[in-house]
Amino acid sequence: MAGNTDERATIAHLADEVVPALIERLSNSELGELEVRQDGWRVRLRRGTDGAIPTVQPAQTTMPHKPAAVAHTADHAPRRDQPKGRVKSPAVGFFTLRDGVTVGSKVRSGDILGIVDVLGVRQEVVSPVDGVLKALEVESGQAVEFGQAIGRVEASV
Amino acid sequence: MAGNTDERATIAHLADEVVPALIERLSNSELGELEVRQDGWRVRLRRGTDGAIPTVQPAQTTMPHKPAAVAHTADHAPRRDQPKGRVKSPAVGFFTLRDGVTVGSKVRSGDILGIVDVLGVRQEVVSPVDGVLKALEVESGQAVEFGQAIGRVEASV
Amino acid sequence: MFSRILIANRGEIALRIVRACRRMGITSVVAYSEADRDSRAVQLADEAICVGPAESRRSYLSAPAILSAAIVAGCDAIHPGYGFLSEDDTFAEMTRAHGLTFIGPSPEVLERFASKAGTRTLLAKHGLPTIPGSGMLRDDAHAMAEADKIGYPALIKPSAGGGGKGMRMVRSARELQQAMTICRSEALAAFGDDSLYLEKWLEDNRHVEVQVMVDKFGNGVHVGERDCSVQRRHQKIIEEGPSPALSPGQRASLLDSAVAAVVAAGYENVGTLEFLLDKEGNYFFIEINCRIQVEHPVTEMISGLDIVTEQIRIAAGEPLSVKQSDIEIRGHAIEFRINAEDAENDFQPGAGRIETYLAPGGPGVRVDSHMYSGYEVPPYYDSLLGKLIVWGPDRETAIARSRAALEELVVDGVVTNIALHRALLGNDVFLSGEFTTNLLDRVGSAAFMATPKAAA
Amino acid sequence: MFSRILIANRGEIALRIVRACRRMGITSVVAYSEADRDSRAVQLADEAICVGPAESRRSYLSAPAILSAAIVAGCDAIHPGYGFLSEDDTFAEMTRAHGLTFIGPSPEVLERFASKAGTRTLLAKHGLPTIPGSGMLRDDAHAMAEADKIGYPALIKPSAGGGGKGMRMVRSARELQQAMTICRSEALAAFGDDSLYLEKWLEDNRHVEVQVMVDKFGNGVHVGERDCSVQRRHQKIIEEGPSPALSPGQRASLLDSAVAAVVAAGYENVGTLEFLLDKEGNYFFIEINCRIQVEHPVTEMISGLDIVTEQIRIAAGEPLSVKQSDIEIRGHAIEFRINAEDAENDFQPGAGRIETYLAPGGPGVRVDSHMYSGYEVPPYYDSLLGKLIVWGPDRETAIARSRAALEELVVDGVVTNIALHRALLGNDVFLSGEFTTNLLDRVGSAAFMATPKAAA
Repeated sequence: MAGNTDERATIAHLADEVVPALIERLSNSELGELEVRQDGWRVRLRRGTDGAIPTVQPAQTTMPHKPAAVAHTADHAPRRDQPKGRVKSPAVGFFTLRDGVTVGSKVRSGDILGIVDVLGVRQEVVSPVDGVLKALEVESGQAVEFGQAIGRVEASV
Repeated sequence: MAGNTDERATIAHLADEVVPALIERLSNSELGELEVRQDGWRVRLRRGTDGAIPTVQPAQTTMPHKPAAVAHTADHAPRRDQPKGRVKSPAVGFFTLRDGVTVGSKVRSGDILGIVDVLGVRQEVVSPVDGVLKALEVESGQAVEFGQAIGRVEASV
Repeated sequence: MFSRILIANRGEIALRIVRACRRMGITSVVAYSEADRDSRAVQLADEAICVGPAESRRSYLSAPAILSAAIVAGCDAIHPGYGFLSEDDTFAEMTRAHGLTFIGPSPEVLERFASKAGTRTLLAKHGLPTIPGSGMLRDDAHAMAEADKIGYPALIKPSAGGGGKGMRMVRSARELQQAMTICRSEALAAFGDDSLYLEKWLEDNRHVEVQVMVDKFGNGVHVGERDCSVQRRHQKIIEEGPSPALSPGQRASLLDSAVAAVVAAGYENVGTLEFLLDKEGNYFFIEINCRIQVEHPVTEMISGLDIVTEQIRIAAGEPLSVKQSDIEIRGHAIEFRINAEDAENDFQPGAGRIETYLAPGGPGVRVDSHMYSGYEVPPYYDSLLGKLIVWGPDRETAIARSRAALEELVVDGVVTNIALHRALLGNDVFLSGEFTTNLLDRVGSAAFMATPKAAA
Repeated sequence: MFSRILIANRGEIALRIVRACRRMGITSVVAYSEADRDSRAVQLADEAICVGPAESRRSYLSAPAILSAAIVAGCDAIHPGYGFLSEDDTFAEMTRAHGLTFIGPSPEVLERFASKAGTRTLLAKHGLPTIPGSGMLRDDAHAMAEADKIGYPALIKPSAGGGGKGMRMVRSARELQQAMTICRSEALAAFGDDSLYLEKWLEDNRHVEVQVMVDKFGNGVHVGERDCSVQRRHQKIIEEGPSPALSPGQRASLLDSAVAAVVAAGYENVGTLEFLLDKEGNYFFIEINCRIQVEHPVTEMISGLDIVTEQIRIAAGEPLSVKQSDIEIRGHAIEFRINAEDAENDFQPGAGRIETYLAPGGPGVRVDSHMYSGYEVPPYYDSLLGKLIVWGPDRETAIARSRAALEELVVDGVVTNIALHRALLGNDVFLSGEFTTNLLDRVGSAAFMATPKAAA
């Protein structure tokens, strides 16, 4: 059949393009548990929990955002790119950076880097690891949503 | 992350299950030409023609059939299983086997094996290759649809 | 009119409200939990804002998170949908205190209608026959005493919320005592409130409810009734309108007295008055739902009105767009709740990936659903996947169309109750229009599913 | 009533007829070409039978193949849909000769209405004002002579089929001569028949058509009119009903005279009488379509009737299910034809795989489409992917809902004309209800697409 080499090209394309897209879709889910069923088979992914609070994956969305109507997940960066040192917003509200904290500050795990004001109630933004604050993605006074990336701490080795 | 080995298992499943299913879907199409687009890439399959008449792939459907409501293509066997020697119905109508033709008959390419009666007009069912009639899937008097498999000729070497 | 509405809900109702906003030219902002990031409402909304983790208590049920999101997103109103914070007068009060509009009754109205016993007394005063019932039950002894006054059988009901959770019918003091504990814990888990009360239970009753709309100027209309007698453990499965159980005279009396009573009692917003109907066609008011309801599309299909846009208009202080004389009920509509639950396995809820979703169509068919092929149904919330609503010029045609639509509907990848609906459409009691609320539980869903499919 | 209907068509109309069969309890058998094996109609039908290769001439247009399939599958009737064999009196005659029922007019009626010139004369005799036109044109000289009689501008039209193919408006003898050759070859390619005729062309006309239903007992009703003035090269793009161009008096006159004339002329089946409307509101009959039409859902949405089931009933010899006094037109409906064509590239048709299809929803929204995510649009047939039909209590609401629905509609993987529809909904002339059939061609689709989106 004349189509055989074309079909092989298709197979290669599928392996290179389709499968990674599917895997990305799986790893992008922020669910603690993810079950995929197709015809007769079933795959279950379960995330580990590192303590009392489940490790919910942080949101990447700038907020408020306009989700792309057609690309269901395209507007969310893959979760696996998120390092352990990501500083996340604990709530939806207005962010204030703590006095004295700047890019370059040495911080310890649990240090308060700022607060999110939720109707007058202050929710603490804490460093997830010991290290150096390498980036701040939000300024004081800016609105943040739950799970939004506020900054990044590079863990000290 | 605790999920890593689970994720590898998923990848394996995807490679083993999803990709073949997609390929089957492609090779199952009876179109002369098939174009698949995904995001930025595009694959075009074009079938070769072995003469003046395009080689349309024969239908596998028994007729009339009840298609499965959920499995779009599951009720059609993969086309690649169909050997060159498949004898196909040229039309929708009632089939009559030619006198003297039986399983085991030696036939030549173009030999008339039977006819399909379409409102009184006889359409010839011909052998696609030289060889031996190995199987008959339809009996005289039975209704056939266009492209339906009527029998199989094993090509002589 | 509002310029930006925060939608504090999820699933099909969030999508429904996004659609209403679009039609009205209002910017929609969907407040979502982390588990709903890939939901259709989030995709379709003009904007979306993550308010918390999957757990409802920290997202959809968190008044501070929702309100903070509304402020942060610059919204001027909040639509609470149904369930969650939709009938929470404290939340409505907080919303107003922050200068935003709660799309629902005012806090005062919500408070006035918050107590079910109080509402019964109030509406009885305004002419509605009501079901005998108790006030809030202090303890088991109080429950016993009240039950003795009302008489058995009686129904234990949670003060907060609906949907059958924390509800039990009891036939004796012994059953009452046993059920109280279960109901308290179910109610606490479902609504964060274990207050219970009692209601007289009518044997073989039907559940009929009246849709009303009342604006801030005291203009009130009814938009016909819905019959929700097909229930499983007090959860509605199929709703239809008009009710096959009412004569024209009974219907007119029910509808007129319902709207007259709520207007007189100072209600405001869209709302639903629920009634029990006995075998003789007598009706008894049981409770009012001060919010949009799951089954509102039944009314939309037979009236041609858009109840959600009317609700938004009312909240914005506009007068109703219609007078009673403008409203004409035409034909018959039936709604089927499509749930991710295993009817063959005690209705265990399911979750997972919807591999294939193919909606039915054609004249008179509407589907309100947030499903799409590839959607992950999160395991954290209720099991409602969507609603199939079918209209016909008469009940018989609506049923024939429903049968065709249910055959056509494909939801692949998660378990659903579609087979139960198909079975119900082959059931003679349903077809005759004589279903009572206890029938499905008495006969058992399994028996319905085993019924050979009725000839089409 | 029939027990098994062979559906001799494809795409959305095959699906529509499958749905009608299901609702009526009739077994549906879809006749399909090899290119349509994975189509939604084939999947949903009770049975399906392959009648030939992709090429229409050997499948959907092959009378022997279709009829043989009907016989082989044990059907007692054939529904031809629209296009293909739907108005072929020879096929209808063959169908009857084999003891089957053609779901459409009888061969005699089809023959009586086959000649467009003859039909104009016939219906003029029964009181309809008609557009001046010619009989079949023998040759160019004959065309010139007829055009001189009628006067320029004139419209060249193919005798067989519709949809804008083989149609040209000419303003002079010179233009006529040039266009005749093109029209003949287009008509031959599209319909296998190069017969042409001429019609007087009205400047700035509107296209308004009347839906009628006439049973075998001579009972005839109209079901209101549709306005199909939004056209591109004589192809309808948007249809709506009622027409914004008619006063109540004009409407009543048009509808009453249309149904009176066809009944008097002995028509039978559902059918559509097409009229041109001039600036003063005068109407002129141009032709009759003796079949179900693409835009029939507009009428279904405003009347609550199911035109396809009525058509099947009429063919089965049953009387109409409604009298004229039962039919009430309610609200306004607009249909958008969703085509796989590139509006930015001279409307080149597209084909390929639909990667994602997400249908809009909510009150008043209906989608008739054979699309699904993963569907391969074959390149062999017309470009219609489906129809979005939106109802509202008035035109303004229908437009607001349409805008929301078109924003929500996702068709990914093939090029579509959705952007053109969105642009048209932002166009002042469309919004004012004053569109004429030549406007889109005069202004150019590109100009419409460039229009900034109207504020929602």
